[in-house]
Amino acid sequence: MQLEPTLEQAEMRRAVREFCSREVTIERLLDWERSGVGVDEATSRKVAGLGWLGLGLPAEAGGGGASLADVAHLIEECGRGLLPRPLLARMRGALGLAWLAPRSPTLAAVARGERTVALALDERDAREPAGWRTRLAADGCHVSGDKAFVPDAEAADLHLVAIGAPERPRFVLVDRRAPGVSCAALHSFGNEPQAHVSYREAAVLEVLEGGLDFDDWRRHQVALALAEMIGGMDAALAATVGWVKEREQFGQKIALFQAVRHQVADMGTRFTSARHLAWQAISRLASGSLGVTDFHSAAAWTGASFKQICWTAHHLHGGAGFVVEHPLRFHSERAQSLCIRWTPEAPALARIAATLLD
Amino acid sequence: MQLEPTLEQAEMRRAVREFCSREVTIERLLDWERSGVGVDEATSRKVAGLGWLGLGLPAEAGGGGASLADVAHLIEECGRGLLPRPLLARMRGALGLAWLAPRSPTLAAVARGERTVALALDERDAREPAGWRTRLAADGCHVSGDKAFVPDAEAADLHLVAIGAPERPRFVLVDRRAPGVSCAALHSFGNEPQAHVSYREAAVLEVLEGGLDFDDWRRHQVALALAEMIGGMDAALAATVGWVKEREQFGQKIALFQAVRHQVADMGTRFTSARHLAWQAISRLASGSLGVTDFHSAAAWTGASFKQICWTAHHLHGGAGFVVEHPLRFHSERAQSLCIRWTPEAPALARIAATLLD
Amino acid sequence: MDYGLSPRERAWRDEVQAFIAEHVDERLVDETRLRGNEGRGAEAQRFLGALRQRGWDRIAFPEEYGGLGKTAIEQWLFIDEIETAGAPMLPLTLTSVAPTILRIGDEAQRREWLPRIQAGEVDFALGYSESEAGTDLASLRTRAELDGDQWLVNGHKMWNTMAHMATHNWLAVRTEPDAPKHKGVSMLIVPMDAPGVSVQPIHVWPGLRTNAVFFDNVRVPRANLIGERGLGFYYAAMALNFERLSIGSAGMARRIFDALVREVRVRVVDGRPLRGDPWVRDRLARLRVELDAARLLGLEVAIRLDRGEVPAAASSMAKACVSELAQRVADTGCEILGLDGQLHAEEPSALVKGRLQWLYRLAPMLAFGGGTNEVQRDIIGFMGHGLPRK
Amino acid sequence: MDYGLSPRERAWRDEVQAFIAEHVDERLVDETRLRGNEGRGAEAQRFLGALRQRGWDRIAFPEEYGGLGKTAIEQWLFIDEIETAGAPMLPLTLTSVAPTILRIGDEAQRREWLPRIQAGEVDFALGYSESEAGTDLASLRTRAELDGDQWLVNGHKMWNTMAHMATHNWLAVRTEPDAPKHKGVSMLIVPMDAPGVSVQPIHVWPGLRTNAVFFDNVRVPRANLIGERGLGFYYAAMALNFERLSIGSAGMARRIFDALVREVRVRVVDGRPLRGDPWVRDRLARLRVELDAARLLGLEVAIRLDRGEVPAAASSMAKACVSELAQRVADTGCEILGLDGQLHAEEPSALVKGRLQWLYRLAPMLAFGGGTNEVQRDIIGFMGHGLPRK
Repeated sequence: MQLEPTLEQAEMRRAVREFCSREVTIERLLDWERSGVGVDEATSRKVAGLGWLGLGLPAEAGGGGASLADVAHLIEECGRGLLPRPLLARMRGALGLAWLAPRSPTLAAVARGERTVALALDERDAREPAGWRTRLAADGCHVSGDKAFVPDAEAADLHLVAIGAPERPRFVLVDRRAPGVSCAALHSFGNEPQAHVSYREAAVLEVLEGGLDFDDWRRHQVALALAEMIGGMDAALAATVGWVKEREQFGQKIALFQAVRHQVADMGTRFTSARHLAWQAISRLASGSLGVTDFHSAAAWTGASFKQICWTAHHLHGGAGFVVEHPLRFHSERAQSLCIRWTPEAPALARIAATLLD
Repeated sequence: MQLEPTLEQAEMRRAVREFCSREVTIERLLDWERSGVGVDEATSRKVAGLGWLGLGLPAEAGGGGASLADVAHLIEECGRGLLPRPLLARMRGALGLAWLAPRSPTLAAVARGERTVALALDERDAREPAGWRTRLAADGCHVSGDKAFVPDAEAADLHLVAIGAPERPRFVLVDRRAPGVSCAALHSFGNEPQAHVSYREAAVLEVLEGGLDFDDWRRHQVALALAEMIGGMDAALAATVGWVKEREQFGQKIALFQAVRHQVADMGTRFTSARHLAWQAISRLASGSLGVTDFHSAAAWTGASFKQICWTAHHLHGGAGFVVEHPLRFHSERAQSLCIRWTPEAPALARIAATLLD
Repeated sequence: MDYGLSPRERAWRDEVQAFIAEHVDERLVDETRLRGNEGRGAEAQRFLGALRQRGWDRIAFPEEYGGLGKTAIEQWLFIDEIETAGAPMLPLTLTSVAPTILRIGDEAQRREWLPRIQAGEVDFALGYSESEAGTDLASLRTRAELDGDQWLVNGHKMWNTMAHMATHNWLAVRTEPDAPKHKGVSMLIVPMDAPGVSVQPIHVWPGLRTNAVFFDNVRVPRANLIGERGLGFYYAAMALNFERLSIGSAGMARRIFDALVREVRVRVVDGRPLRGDPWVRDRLARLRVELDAARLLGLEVAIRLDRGEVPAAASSMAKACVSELAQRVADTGCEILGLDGQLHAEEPSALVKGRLQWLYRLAPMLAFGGGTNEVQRDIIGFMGHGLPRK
Repeated sequence: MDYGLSPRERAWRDEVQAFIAEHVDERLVDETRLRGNEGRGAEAQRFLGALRQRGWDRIAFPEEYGGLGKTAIEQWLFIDEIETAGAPMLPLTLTSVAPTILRIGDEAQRREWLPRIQAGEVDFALGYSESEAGTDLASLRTRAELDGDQWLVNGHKMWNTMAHMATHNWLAVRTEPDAPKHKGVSMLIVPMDAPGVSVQPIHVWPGLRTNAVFFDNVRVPRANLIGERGLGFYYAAMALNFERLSIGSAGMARRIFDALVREVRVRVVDGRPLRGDPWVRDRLARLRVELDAARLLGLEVAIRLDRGEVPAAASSMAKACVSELAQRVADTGCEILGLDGQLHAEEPSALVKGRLQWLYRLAPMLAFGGGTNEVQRDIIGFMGHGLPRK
């Protein structure tokens, strides 16, 4: 086992951490929240300029050629530093495109940060491919259907749209500004700009082929969520440890109350186990050596742990962590919204049960 | 609402409590355990002489004519005082007979304490009536089949045997000493004498009729279990409160450690809610006014609370409560075995879900 | 023992239900929800007026001062019905401050404040917490000094909810700087329009507004100190006692849970009814069990009040249990609703009117506010089980 | 980061697995189970002999004293495989006492004890706890006074497991009565056959035997005091350090869980396969997640050992987590097996060989023994997160 980041990974982490502490201030988070678009242009350009959006894209397309593990290190730090969610959505979009179609001609523009991709997968009442009603026209060049809760849908240049099919799903790329594409913005939890998107005979730019199959592709996306969650819970835990050492009540630091100390201890235990379980899943996914329940255990445990840690963090912060000007609530909202989208407990447990019992 | 016991009920409780503290000592519990029969003859006779076995039997049959609530008060105190389990099994058996066949000619002898009844319901792989394979012969006078985990099977005079049927189950009374009845004693958890019983063309003494239908009958039996559990958890809680006030570690009473205090607080909260939920179910069952989920909520919560309280009690007692000479373990074993037999969580939750959703 | 209602209790509950059927409609429930259960909107005022007409605004008053002579169990039934209906609760002015003034005020003070409270002319914000005095109330620093016939008030209060709408503040102030911490506090009524009072909004996560209120040489008449000097810490506890029946009510969590269940009954995901999902069935059933159990902790409070006890341990049990259960309802509910679980109440298509995500954001406050659950558990240990303090 | 095994680790694990395939059979596993993991039966002695032949009894020794030079991660893999197979663990004499003597003993002491330990002639019971000194070890009262060239030992030890079979006791005694509590303790080796030593059995709930051991004017040579006088409290902590990899192992809980899963796969109740029950499926899946998570806390201990740290917080995490998880496995397992869940191991028809009810009785001891979980959580707070102590 080799359980330390490489020098390059550590350097990347340091750079992201430094960037976030400088650029992602609470004042800006509040501004971005008020604006409804989640991030400003200047910050978007800076991040694109750093090459982070293209880090995991193939070198042939001008990307960084980094491994899944490298990207996970980047994303863990973005989660810790509360990098605006649209930027994380763009990283997912870029990688999502590369993993489905590693030789897509569009990748070069994406790697250069000139074009961004939003993932349009879910439909209002269907989360599984078999239920998707979005369809390709008989000509193979136009797409029609309705996608729901598409992150960064309005700002992205391109939509990666999932096509339902009885056998296996297919994916196409559509220009967000093409005729027939319309977005209805949502006021959603987590202050992530999302929209319901309607495609009416919208022109297909590209049919995506040659990459991972959908199940594997989704596991790769979940791996990114795991990394983001680990970063977020580390931040919530660290903030809480700092706070209980300083805050006084009844004439003493509240860390001296055993009940407070033990809650911190349990946060620490959950964080430690979740971090290993998540990274074990990420590293085994990357090396193609996933055990039978590794991935689903990691999904169920990491998501639940992030929410639990945020809950305890809020509890121990009391009123001081509850005002809108405190970053903690951003972590808590991301915890729930990442869980809902990428690591819901029910299917993970169902898969584990099937592995054990069927 | 009238939430205090009546004077008669309070008097009965006091009498049971006093009896148990005098007669059910830890030395005797250990003796009874070693003997394998669970109780000695003299104690059995005393309890029969006090009329407790016939308390809830109809007055016409010479019983005490007490209500379900009265009996539940008695049983709660028996649970608190660790009255030997065979005696509790005999109370259940007597009531079980009376509830199924309130005009049974056998009740008079049972009310006088001359004959005892064991409940032979479950089969090794079948807990529901539809699965029972025990059958009545065509003559209607002989029974054949195998019953499993029958409490007090060897010592009881009579077995109340459940007959499987596609529509509704039936029940007959069999003499334990009749030809064709044979018991295989079990070494089981909870140190309750139980046996697998085989009936081979065993003569039927009586076909039981005229009482509750099986579902209602079972709810009455569960109500007794709820009362027994409340008594047991009250005892475990009280012992723990006493212990943490006296035990010293690190130069102070362990009750002064906030983590200890909070565990006691949580035991108290669970006990309080379980006591109300259990007694609400008992009193509403008795008055025929059960709400849709009252009973199943009470079953699920009371059982889980008893186990949880015992677990915490053991934890806070440490080694001192872990030696075989400490009564706590008897409560813990009864908690699990009562849960397994009368209040398993899965069917209770399934019934609640069906009520809510179907 | 009988958990069924007595004829008198049944008649009372029927009366309350009939009242609710007449006076609670969707506009009121929507207003109450959108204002975060504030109960100060136009619909709420109309509802409160109807309550007043019946005299039910005095439900928590002692009988000798015009109270209804209801038992605590009857009051608990009232609260349970109001909460279940989603109507606003009676304001704390009526359920907490007024009964306290009735008990500790002198005749002149009662004559001064009670009629105006009952007429709805006077409405209090409760000014206890400060930055450094949260759960540790005895550490409060806002001070009042006697200057002739007036109290001179200086300092600030935090989490002073409703201060921007109230006419007066029911203020815990330090009047005896040399006394031991918890013996130097008094209760003072400060008009919000007095010169030197300023209100700063504080916005918190669930979208609610509370306030920081600053007192800069604020002068109030000597007679505005209610009860005895230096006993304010105990008076605050007394005022809290009158809130105990509602603080630990599982009603709101239950109402949101019931709405979630209604949604699950009809919702179809991936072509399958959501109610058929074993995970959903199991989680909802477990929450229902916990809600049934938590509700009866409120009954325990009522039982003890009717016995004439101070139900400190029982109400701490209810408060800690219900607040933590609310979080589980919210968390499980969000996950059951899936991506829809993210939608804010403002979103017209939000399932269950966005209540689950709102409760997810609100629940932490229920657990740390009003005395953290750690302190509640200490109280249960000390008061409920006689554990030693030292 | 790579959670896969390196070639060296893989070779080692393969070697261990091959060894287990050769030397672990059902008789050994049954004996180990029936003796409560004691590992002192005839089969266990045979197994230990095979380990000795490979030199694996020295796996925890420092390399300069004949240790195998295995990393902590490799030792963790070894423990994981042994536990998963259900074979007895190496005795504490070899994994805890011997490495301590190697570090703190002088040359003569090492020459005196090590060869005899390795030959299996000397086997220790660990004498730390007393009635009034459980988790609070520093309060121990058993005292040793120097009388000429001998130590005179008086007092008693509780929970002195194995004392009735061991040749010697590894005893924490108070040698400096005037020093501060935790600076007055030393480590003394006391032969169990010394005059004045008497052993009383203590039987505990899960059917295990432990002992109270009394010391009445017991005389042992001066040289039996190992290390420096007054540092015994730290030596006991050091000995504990060598146990850390096994204390928090989730192996036993996992093994019992796996056996439960195998039973559930084939069992039919009421005509339906038990594995089709949604409740059973959900609960088993959740336990598996928790077991997967808990196992990696053991890896955290190994990582820190390999970095040269004292993994106090990490091993406290593993200990607290695994002990509480064992209870959930046992409780859920009993309930899943239903009425069969009650049967003792002695009952031939007991499902899963009665392991679930045994674990139900054992689990509380895992949580309060070896330092209560409250102390473990304090340690996590102090050592893991730098929280203040005063």
